Amino acid sequence: MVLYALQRLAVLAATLVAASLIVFAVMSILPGNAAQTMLGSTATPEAVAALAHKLGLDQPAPVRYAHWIGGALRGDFGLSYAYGSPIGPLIASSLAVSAPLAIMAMALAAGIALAAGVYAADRRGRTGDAIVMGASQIGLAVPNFWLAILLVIVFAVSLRLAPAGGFPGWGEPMRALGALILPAVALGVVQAAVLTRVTRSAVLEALNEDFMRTARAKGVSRRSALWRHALPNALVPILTIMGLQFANLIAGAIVVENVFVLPGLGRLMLQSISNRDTLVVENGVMLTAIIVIALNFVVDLACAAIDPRLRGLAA
Amino acid sequence: MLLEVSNLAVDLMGTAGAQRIVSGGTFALDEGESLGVVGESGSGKTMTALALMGLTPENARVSGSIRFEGRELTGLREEAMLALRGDRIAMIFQEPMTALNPLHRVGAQVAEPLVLHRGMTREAAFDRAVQLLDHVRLADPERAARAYPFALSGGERQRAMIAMAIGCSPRLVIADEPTTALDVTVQARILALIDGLRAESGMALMLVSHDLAVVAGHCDRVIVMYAGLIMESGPVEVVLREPKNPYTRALLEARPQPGASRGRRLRTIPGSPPIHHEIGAGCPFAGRCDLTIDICRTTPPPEVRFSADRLSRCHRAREMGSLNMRTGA
Amino acid sequence: MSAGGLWRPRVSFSLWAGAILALMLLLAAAVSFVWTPYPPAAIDIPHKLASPSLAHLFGTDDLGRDVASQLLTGSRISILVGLVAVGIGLVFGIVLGLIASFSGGWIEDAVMRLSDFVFAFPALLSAIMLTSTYGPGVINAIIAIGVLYVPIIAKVTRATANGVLAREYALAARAAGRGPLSIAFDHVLPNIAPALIVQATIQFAGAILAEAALSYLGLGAQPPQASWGRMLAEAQNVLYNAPSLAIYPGAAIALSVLGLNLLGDGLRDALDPKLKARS
Amino acid sequence: MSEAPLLEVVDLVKTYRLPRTSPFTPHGRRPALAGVSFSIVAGHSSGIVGESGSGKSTLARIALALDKPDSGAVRLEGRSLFDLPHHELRALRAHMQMIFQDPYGSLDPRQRVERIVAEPLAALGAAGRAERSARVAASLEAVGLRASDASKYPHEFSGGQRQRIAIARALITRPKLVVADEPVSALDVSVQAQALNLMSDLQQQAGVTFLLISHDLAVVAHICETTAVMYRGRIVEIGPTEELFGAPAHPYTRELVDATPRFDRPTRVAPAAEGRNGLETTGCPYAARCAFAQSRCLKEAPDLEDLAGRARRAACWFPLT
Repeated sequence: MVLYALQRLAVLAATLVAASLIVFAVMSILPGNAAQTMLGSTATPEAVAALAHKLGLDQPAPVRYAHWIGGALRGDFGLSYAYGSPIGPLIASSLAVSAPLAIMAMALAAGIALAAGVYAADRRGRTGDAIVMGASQIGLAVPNFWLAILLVIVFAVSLRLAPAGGFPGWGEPMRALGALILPAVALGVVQAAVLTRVTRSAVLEALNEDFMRTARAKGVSRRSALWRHALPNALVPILTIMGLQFANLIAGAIVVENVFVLPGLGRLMLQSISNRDTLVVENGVMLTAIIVIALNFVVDLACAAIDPRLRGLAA
Repeated sequence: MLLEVSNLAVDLMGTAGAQRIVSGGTFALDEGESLGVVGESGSGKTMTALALMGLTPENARVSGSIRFEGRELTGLREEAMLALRGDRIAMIFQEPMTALNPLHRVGAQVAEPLVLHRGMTREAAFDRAVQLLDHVRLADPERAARAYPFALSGGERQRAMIAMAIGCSPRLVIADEPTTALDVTVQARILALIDGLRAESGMALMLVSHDLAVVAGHCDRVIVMYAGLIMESGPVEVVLREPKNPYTRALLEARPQPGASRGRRLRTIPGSPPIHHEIGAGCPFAGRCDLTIDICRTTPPPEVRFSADRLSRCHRAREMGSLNMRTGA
Repeated sequence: MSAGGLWRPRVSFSLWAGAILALMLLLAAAVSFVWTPYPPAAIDIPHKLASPSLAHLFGTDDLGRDVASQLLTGSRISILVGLVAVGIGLVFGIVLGLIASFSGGWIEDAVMRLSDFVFAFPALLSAIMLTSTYGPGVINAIIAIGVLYVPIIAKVTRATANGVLAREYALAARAAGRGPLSIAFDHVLPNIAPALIVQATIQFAGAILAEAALSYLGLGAQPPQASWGRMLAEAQNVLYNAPSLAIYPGAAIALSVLGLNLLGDGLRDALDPKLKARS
Repeated sequence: MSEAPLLEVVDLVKTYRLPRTSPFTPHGRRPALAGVSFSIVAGHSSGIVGESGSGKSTLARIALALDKPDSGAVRLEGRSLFDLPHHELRALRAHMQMIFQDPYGSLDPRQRVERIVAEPLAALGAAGRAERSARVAASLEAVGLRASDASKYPHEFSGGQRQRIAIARALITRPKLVVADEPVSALDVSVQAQALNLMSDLQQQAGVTFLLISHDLAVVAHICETTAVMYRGRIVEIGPTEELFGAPAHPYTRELVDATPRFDRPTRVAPAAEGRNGLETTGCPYAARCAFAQSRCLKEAPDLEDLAGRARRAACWFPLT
């Protein structure tokens, strides 16, 4: 297992480097000149060129790439063109909002999906199954930002139970968590719908396997056959899809953070993009790529821990 | 008598109404005896085996009587069946590649019945499993027990399945096409192993197969099934030497015999095995049988009994003696 | 290239429910070209924020524009984005997928690595980056969404094409001397069509959602073009005194997406029962 | 006969490169053919018997140039397939066709029977539309189906009928050689006989020569005059079929014959070779399983040697007969 982990770690490193190259390439070919936007359209070309030189924008790409990566490794992500403040802390503070939000949403989604998916698979064809599938269809169809708005209308506007938006900061942890509940629900519902369907079909597929019949023939009861034999086999496909879905979760966060006016990574990305703050965008996108790739690496290891075939002969 | 089955019928409740898969199955099996169940695809042989284990699909309705060790199994509560399965009756399946759980070690799966029925701890059961794997002559049983199924060959996995089945020394083992997916040389060894284990433990065997020759070599008695019906049953030598049913005889002559029949035209059976719901009032084989007469198409064939242990379901069963052609090599 | 003998669609609930909702979407768009209760962009401040009435079926927004008319014309954008984005995804996706499946080896790996890579990026983030740098607007939104669908369709195409090439009838075609191109058109495409139709339907639904999100963020269709996403954004500003304004556009999006997803499921059962959900 | 044999296979070697289990471990290698040579004379069908992993299916595909060998040559009527330019090879395919194992997998479910059966013609571009449907009708009738079946789809036929359609497809270009890879093993016994009778009729009346590949000795014995027994990528014994199965010379052939279930006697299991399970030796590949193996067998790999005075060859230092 250790050998497999090391191999996957090497693959992870290679993927990250590739990701950084692609992000850098995409960002550098995008039109729009940071110096120009910072100084506004009235600025003289000389001033713009001087600023560009100061910020090192006029250097050849490989140098700028090396400068960016070198800095990043040392924790210095450069200065935000828009705010002039160091990017590191800027992203860190936005992450402090988005990370817990994503985790709460994913936990909510996974919890609902595993329970509902297994329940539906176990009662295939009966009303319980139909209800779960119907609900998941609706869950898939409802856009998360509309759901967010509806939640705001119900809980904030009419019931006044939760704040309509904004984030009090982690100074007061309880109120901060409170502010994340509605966004987490809005974000989690779509993921729950997707994962419920995936769980249901994975469990159904496992239930139809020959070894389930072998287990029943050995005198294993239907219930323990489901938990001890079917579910572990269903876990691998479920985890894989969960890994892939995380990227969509972050995308969803961009919009939901907007509805609830949360100072998260999503909102920061949106604002940086619109005011050409390319360095912030570069680091932000790189960060999401790192999170997604790292998470899929963890999912990969988890699947290998479950399924010996994935470990190959390095069992 | 260890097992007495009478008028066993299995219907699958589908959207298009009930489909009769097994109809009127009556047979018996004594302690230590081996019974072959032969039939082509759609004959209902596997469903018969699953009915005995109580493992028929959810939309199946089983009727008739199955008495095992004097107890009536149809309608038995699930908990009672759980106690039987794997302890008193065990089953071996056809596809060794998928019949084992890929995520659990082989030893743990062989040990599972011991934990369930003999209350052994996991460790003790695992050690016993290693002995069982050695007993079924698996090379290096220690390694095999710790290995995962994907690391074993088809033959090795089927040996593990056999070890799993005989773990609690059941009184009856049902083997559903245990060697169909294996190479001929491996099949011969597995069948010889099963014979050896039966001789040692005196357990009864029900061998389900599409290959009459496999059953001929390893069973005392045989029942031949077609479209859910038992067409003929009796001791193997007698059935092979003097088949009293046109279907059995057709099966015997349709199979090429090595070294004997090159160039000689095989006796073919026109058409193909019916899908069950096509069974009309008459004999299901009527359309393909070369002895068909009008009555065959209108009335179901009667059970013609030749002796306590020998019957054929055919209107012209008694005439089969004279029409018999020399069979076999 | 007839659709083959398997064309006995088992008309399940999801098929006809999906078909009806999808039809309603198309009808709305068609009607909007001919007639709308009021000119969708007609501002009528005195009657702003009117509650639903006979005159204004769903009331009016904060500029007095008739909500029903906006909903009708908004459907055009959704269909346009859906069709073109899925079209881009299908055309390039199928070609890429077939190339990957037929050539195998490192080409196949390269295409698959690339598509896995695009999966890793949040689709919406890339769309936002593209639309905000090349300027908001429907065209850019369509291209952004369409480009991101190419790897998804390529992946489905490759998986199903490999399934067909592994079958013996593909080997028989090679034994009969057929070249890769004729095998692709004669054997592969007709047999993977069901999977692609189902995938396209579900991607269409996804495109509607993506366009709505972009418009909500102000990066999709620009005024005066009506768009459900933007209606939602505008409704959010007056949430406290006219909450119902946020209900209608959201419901329109949800119903269209629901309809297409149901249609996708229904088609999957009808066209190829043994075709399991291929994400 | 002076002219070249119908099919000549010379020293075929093929090793499959397995996908890497991870980017760091090298590709695994699975040897499929380790130097296989034999030839078939027109009018005398030949059989290849072997178990899974013996390389018989790989041989079938390479014989029809559907797969490239690492080394070795395949000549159809003296013309080396792998040296021919592409279009010439395509034209040559009219003379060599293939029948597959799975009746449900070898017919395209989306095409009508007419298009399926006519496919080999289309590749040659030989026939116009009218002649094409005439030849399809003739081919269908030759295999016992009706011309009217041409407009149906594969799912409207039973397993046995589908296999007949596959045979009709193989016959439409009136090929000299038909390679059949496990043609009947997916069929029920009662339906197998129909296909086997059809193949022996085609052999006698239509002058088709079969290369029949199967794990089932009885099926091969029923159709083929000469048979080769393959084990782990090599031919271990070759000769007239009756002689081969009547009095096997190579221990593996003996084990195969004994293991094949028969009506008249129970199967005999070869005495297990104690203590050598899974032993990889430089000598005879069968040594690990052979009860008669001696020290020489473990060290030196025997070649196919003529047995004294008979048209039989076996790769064994101590042949049984």
